[in-house]
Amino acid sequence: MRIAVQQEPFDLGAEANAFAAGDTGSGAIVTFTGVVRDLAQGDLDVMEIEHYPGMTEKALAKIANEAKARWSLGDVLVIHRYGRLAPGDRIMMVATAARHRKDAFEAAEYLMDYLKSRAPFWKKERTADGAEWVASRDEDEDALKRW
Amino acid sequence: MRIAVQQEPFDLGAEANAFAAGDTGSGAIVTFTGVVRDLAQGDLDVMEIEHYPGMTEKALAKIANEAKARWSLGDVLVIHRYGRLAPGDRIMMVATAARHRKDAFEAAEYLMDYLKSRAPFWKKERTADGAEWVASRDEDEDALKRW
Amino acid sequence: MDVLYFAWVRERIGLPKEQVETSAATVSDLVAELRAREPRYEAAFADLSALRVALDQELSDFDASLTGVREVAFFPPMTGG
Amino acid sequence: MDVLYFAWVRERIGLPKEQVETSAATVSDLVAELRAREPRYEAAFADLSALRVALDQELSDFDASLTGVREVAFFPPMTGG
Repeated sequence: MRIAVQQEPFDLGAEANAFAAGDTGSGAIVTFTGVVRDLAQGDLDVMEIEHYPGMTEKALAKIANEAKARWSLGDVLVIHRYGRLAPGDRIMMVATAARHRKDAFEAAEYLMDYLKSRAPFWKKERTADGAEWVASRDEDEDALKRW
Repeated sequence: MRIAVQQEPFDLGAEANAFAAGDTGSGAIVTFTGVVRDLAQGDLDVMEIEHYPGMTEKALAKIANEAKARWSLGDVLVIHRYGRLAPGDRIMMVATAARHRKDAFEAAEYLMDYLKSRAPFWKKERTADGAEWVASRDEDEDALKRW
Repeated sequence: MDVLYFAWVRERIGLPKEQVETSAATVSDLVAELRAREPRYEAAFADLSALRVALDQELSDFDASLTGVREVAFFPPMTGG
Repeated sequence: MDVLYFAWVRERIGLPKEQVETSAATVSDLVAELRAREPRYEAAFADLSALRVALDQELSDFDASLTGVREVAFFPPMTGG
């Protein structure tokens, strides 16, 4: 299990290959990657991600350990960036390895649902019109209810 | 959309990076990779995958197009190998890109469920004791019912 | 008409493809003709519930008509992914 | 006790962290003390339903006791992923 909270970009392909190479017993590997979208139709200049150093790592490890307790997983990876990102930059990724595809998929979705609403990150979008904190969405909170 | 049916190995990381680079409007990218597992506890020597040239590409394209019709997707990738594979070798991968993570996850699961039971591939496992065709599983057929 | 066999159907019949002259109206009629030929066909087609059929590279079923069909393929349930 | 602020809570209050001397028994009591200080605190804590709290880096709630707690953090709902 690897949890990384970092300012630097990560290489999705290199991470996916390293994750897959490290887990030879699993038949199924799922990755999810989040990319900065230009929500405001062409005028998003930068996204700033603030986090809570100290708590962030703990919160991510807790979420990952809950996934490991809940599904039969070979391995789990969580990478989440903070700082300044531009449209097209990769914000975060999770990867799960399991014997069965259902476990790998469900665990990855679980990780994402909890990362969205229970890991201490806050996004601010800066456009030509100014800067605004991204509001949490009711549907993200609702997504937790299925687990 | 890219559909590849090939004997050669593929590079999961390179494919994931190329897929993500090709789709800049999507916020969510999901990949699934299938790896040859040693089902028979240490004595699987080789897995042979037979397919139906001509039909295979059509069946995969049909499944991918159905996913695109059903979810709002930026892009879809399907790679499936045939021929001789060893434990640890990657058999296939799918990737989906979407604005929202729910669409990317569901479409990837849909692709996998249909690939399992509706794409003309047949697996044979060769062990010290001989060779045996992998039987289809009722749960794979049942998995289609949720869509 | 071209008739193709895959996986253990191919192994039981002993060939991957053959040309068959037939006036069978449906897939079931064709299967009956093939079964009557030789024991290896009888063995391959003994349990139709364990078989699938594709007509011109599209999944179909045993009741389907063969009118206009150029390629019939028989194989066990697929195990991709 | 260390009190930390993140995102727009930090911006409204104007600092990321401060030391607070308090004998507040619960988070709500601490919030009441802070609100009484200055308008910028009043502005930050005006709507508690829009806020979350962590005690010693664990998510908690406004009814929780502060006994033994060394670090309190206030922030809006998280938007990770």
